[in-house]
Amino acid sequence: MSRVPYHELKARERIAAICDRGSFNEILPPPERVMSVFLPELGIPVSFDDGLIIGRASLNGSPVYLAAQVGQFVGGSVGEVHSAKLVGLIESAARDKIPFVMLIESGGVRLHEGSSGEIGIAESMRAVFACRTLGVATIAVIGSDIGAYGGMGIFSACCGSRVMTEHGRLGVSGPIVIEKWMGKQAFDSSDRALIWKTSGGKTRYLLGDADVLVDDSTDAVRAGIISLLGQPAPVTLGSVSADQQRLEARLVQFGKTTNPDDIWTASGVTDIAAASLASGGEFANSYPKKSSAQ
Amino acid sequence: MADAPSDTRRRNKAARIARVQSLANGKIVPHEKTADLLGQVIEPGDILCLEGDNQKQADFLANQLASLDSLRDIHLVMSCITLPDHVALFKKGMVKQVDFCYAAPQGTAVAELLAAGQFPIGAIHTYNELYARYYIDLTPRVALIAAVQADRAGNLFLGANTEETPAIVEPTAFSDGVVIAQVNEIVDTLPRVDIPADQVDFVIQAPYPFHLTALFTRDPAAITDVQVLIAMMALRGIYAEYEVQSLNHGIGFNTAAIELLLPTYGEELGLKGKICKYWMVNPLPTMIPAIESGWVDTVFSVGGEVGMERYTAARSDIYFTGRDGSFHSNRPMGQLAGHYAVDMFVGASLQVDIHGNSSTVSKNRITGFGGAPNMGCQPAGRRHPSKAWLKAGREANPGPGSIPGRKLVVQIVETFQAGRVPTFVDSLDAQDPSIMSAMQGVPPIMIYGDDVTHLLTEEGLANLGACRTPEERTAAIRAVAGYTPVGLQRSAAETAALRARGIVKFPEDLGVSPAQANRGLLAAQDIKDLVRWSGGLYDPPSQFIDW
Amino acid sequence: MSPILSQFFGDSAANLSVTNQILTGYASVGSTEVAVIGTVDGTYVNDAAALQLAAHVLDCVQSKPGLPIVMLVDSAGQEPNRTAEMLGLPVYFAHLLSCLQVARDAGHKLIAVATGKAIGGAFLCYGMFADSIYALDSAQLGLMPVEAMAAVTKIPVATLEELSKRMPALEFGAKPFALLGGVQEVWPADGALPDLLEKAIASATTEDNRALLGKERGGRTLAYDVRQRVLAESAK
Amino acid sequence: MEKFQKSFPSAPLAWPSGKTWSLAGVVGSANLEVLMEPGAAADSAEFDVQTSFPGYQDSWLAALSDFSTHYALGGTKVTIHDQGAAPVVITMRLRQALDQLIHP
Repeated sequence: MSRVPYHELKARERIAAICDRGSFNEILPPPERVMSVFLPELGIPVSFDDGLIIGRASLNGSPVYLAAQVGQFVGGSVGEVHSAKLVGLIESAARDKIPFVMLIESGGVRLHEGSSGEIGIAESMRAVFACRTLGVATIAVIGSDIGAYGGMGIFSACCGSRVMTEHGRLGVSGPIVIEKWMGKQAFDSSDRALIWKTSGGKTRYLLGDADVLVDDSTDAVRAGIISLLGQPAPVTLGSVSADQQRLEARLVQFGKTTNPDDIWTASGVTDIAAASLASGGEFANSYPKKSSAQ
Repeated sequence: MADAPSDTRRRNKAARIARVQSLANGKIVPHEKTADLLGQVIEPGDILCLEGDNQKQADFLANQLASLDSLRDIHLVMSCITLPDHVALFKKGMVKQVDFCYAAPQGTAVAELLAAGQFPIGAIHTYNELYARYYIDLTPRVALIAAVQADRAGNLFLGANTEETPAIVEPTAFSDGVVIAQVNEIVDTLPRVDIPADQVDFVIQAPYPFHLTALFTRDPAAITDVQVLIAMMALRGIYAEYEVQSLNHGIGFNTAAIELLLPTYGEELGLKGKICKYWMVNPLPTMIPAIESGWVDTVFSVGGEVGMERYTAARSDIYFTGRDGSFHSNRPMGQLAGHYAVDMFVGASLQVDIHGNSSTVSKNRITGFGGAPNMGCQPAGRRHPSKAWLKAGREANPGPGSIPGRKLVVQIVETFQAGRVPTFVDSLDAQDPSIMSAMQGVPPIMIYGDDVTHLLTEEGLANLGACRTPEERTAAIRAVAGYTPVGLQRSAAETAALRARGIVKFPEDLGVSPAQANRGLLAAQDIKDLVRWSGGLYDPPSQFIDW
Repeated sequence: MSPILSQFFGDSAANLSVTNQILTGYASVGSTEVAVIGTVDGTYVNDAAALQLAAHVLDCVQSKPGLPIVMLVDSAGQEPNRTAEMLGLPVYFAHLLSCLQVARDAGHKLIAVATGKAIGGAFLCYGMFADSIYALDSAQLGLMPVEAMAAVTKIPVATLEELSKRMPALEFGAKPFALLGGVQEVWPADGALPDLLEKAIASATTEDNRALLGKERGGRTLAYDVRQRVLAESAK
Repeated sequence: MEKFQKSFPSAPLAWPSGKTWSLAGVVGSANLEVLMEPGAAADSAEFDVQTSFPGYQDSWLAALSDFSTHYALGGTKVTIHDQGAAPVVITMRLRQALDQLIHP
């Protein structure tokens, strides 16, 4: 009997499956009713947690501050309350020197709350970098249906490390936006195979944007997070100088192609069909992480 | 005696061929000359058959036909009005009468044509009804068809999607009609010959491959917990109860859920080898786990399915395949098999009324009938017995003069459609008067309440076949219609009485607990799991790939 | 050279270079030497732009320790592009932010001024990361104009416009953005910009006070309190 | 947005000690969230519903009434945020939230 994959679970189910059994202690739980004031004005139902569940938990006995977005609720989008809960949690992590882990499932800023969500994401980025400077691990988990896009795509990349599954996608502009901008000939947003090749976990892993690529299961995601808890990834002049070279080289090598297979081939993937079908864990075993792909 | 029938049709065909011989090299016509060819071969008053069902389309020929301006007075016969080019034929005023089966993809456009007086309907048919009339009073003078390959002599290879091509070609070719085929490519040697050159007059290599819809692919990821619940109830309450050996499934998510529960829940119930051995169904990707687990003996299909070519070829024990090793289908024979040779039809619909009639119409769209009524009805001509057929027959109408058996005709619906639209209604969607008159008094009913033996919803299972009166049937329908307005009118006492007689069963009566109903029970969670089950032989279309 | 640059940097604006609407260089604000990065003419930012800006930040950190970094923002957003997404656009933007964090950690003050368009990802990927953020009164700040928001959310323009009278988050522009705490101050475009900028540099601190400002100004009433509640709960 | 409140008689539910709430479901298309908290009257279940699909109050009340009859839910306040869930989903979520209280 097969088990329900990570990407299909709801945020609360993910939390329950990933944390040490019964260890999650929710901050501002549903009865507190900390909810959006914008949505009712627009005739949109509110949610008790405003689409972000936050709390303290333990993973393999180590304490973490954990946040999980609810993708079903307005696309996991980030509004005023949602971002304020997030900033508070990241600042708690900085204060207590406890790793911050976030299960991302968001298309970015909640349009219905306008600029307040945008500022909230900017505040979250400040808070995340403050953690990194302090040597506190910040880990983004990207494996949901919606993925991490818009401001939350950038936020995810600001975290010290990323766990991805083959189902996760990381980007700024989503497929429909790109199709609208570039035309259907240039990018067909109904071609899911192309979308996943472009922004999916495997391509991100080969390029070094995902630190760990794991199976689409809560056990594998949990193990992936645990493997990164001890890696705070502070930003230093040395680290960003190396990144500058790496990202310049990437742009030179692949900036003229539109075909993700070029990246796969250059990374040593010979049987693209088989690699496409492989699970995240199988893929990572076949193509172990070098220091960085490029 | 001058008016006595002789061979006028044959001489007329010779004249048509002579008119266009200069366009062709043997039977091969360059695609640039297609419009010219059609314009000269087709004559006013012709019965013209254009191939196009719910999957395969002679779309290049349709496009070229629609580009003609002077063509008039055509009697169009075709199974599905699917493409904008089909609609264009009417807009241009070419058609004096149309006889067809199904128009859902263009349902709104067709209703508009009708309102504008541009859609002269002869009748709306089921598939086999229309194919049968090709041999009686709707025999085509010209048929425009699609094939995968032709050789230089004009033999055709139809690939996995034989579909309705033979049903069109045979009556046309054997009545001195003209058969024109678009093909994806012309080759020296065909893998196998499906249509002999003898029955083909012209072959055109189209500039693009014919259109094929992946109609039967259902992504397991979109199956809901509620559909799993319904599938569990179906397996216990119908499949196991009647020990159904041979069956047909529709294309909905409910039946996909059943297919995916066979290797898991079905196995747990010990049903393997006892049910679901013989299928009349297209090569559904969601059947791969059941096939790989040894549940299925044979599958015969009315058409192919995009991406299932390698899998079906590699499982020739299960599927019908040609000498070349590749998949073979046949729509009329499949429909006939679905009518006479299977014990159960399982379908779904958008609306069910209080008499159990179901329909896929929605307001102001012309949808038509297609194939479901050929299979979702009682085959009164059936004589061979089976356990399931006899059991359903005993429940239905024991008495002198009655048919001893009954096919299980099962309708599975959720009580509400998306957007909280109730499935159950007092009467089927009132049609626009122009549509009603175009139907010539035939109600737009896909499956008649009289034919339905079982109605299954997430609320419960109603054995309509065992109801004794129309009133009882309505009460049984209300009992499983949940919180729809139709359901809210039920009487608790009536429901209790029906439940006591086993005519209405709720999940707990069937030993199914809604708390257990979970997607985790499915043998495959998504398309990728299906590919894995197939050992990499299934090649899903790219719109279904999310990895 | 764009007049806005001369307005801020006087003659020293000549030392700045603008390549593909991406601004980099060193200049003076009054008596204060600064590094400058930015965008002009409402251009779209992409991966190459992020690298170009990041390179200059790194140059400043390495060759001019402690020099304030001024970021001018005039960009309509990020360009939706298939290749850029494939290459990992969020990672390019985050890299620019990482470089700014390294600068901040090394004692460089970071001051942003929205001079023109400051929209979406283009504002997020550097300007909104500053210690202190300012905007000219003529600047167009916000998530997106009301018409665009209406198109995406399917909420009528009239409804959004009506609501934006009470909810500045839905309004587009420098003033409403300031009410949310998103900018410290709105400057008159024809004001004494060098003076204002020099004072802003002098007074900048690394504390992120935007939520508190938003509460005090009444434009973003919940964010600060919710954050404080989380901090209080987590401390228990 | 349509809002309504209604209480139905229901056998008392013994709230597990230490448990102050339970939640099931999410607010999303054709879905809803259900929050159960201790209520005022031990022999009735109080429902507070807000839904973005107006016009189905009869069907809602019938489903909530049936649930209150079939299950012991007395002494519970149930708050629901709905985005067009079908009744079967309503019942399913109520049962999931209740399960967390019965089998904590």
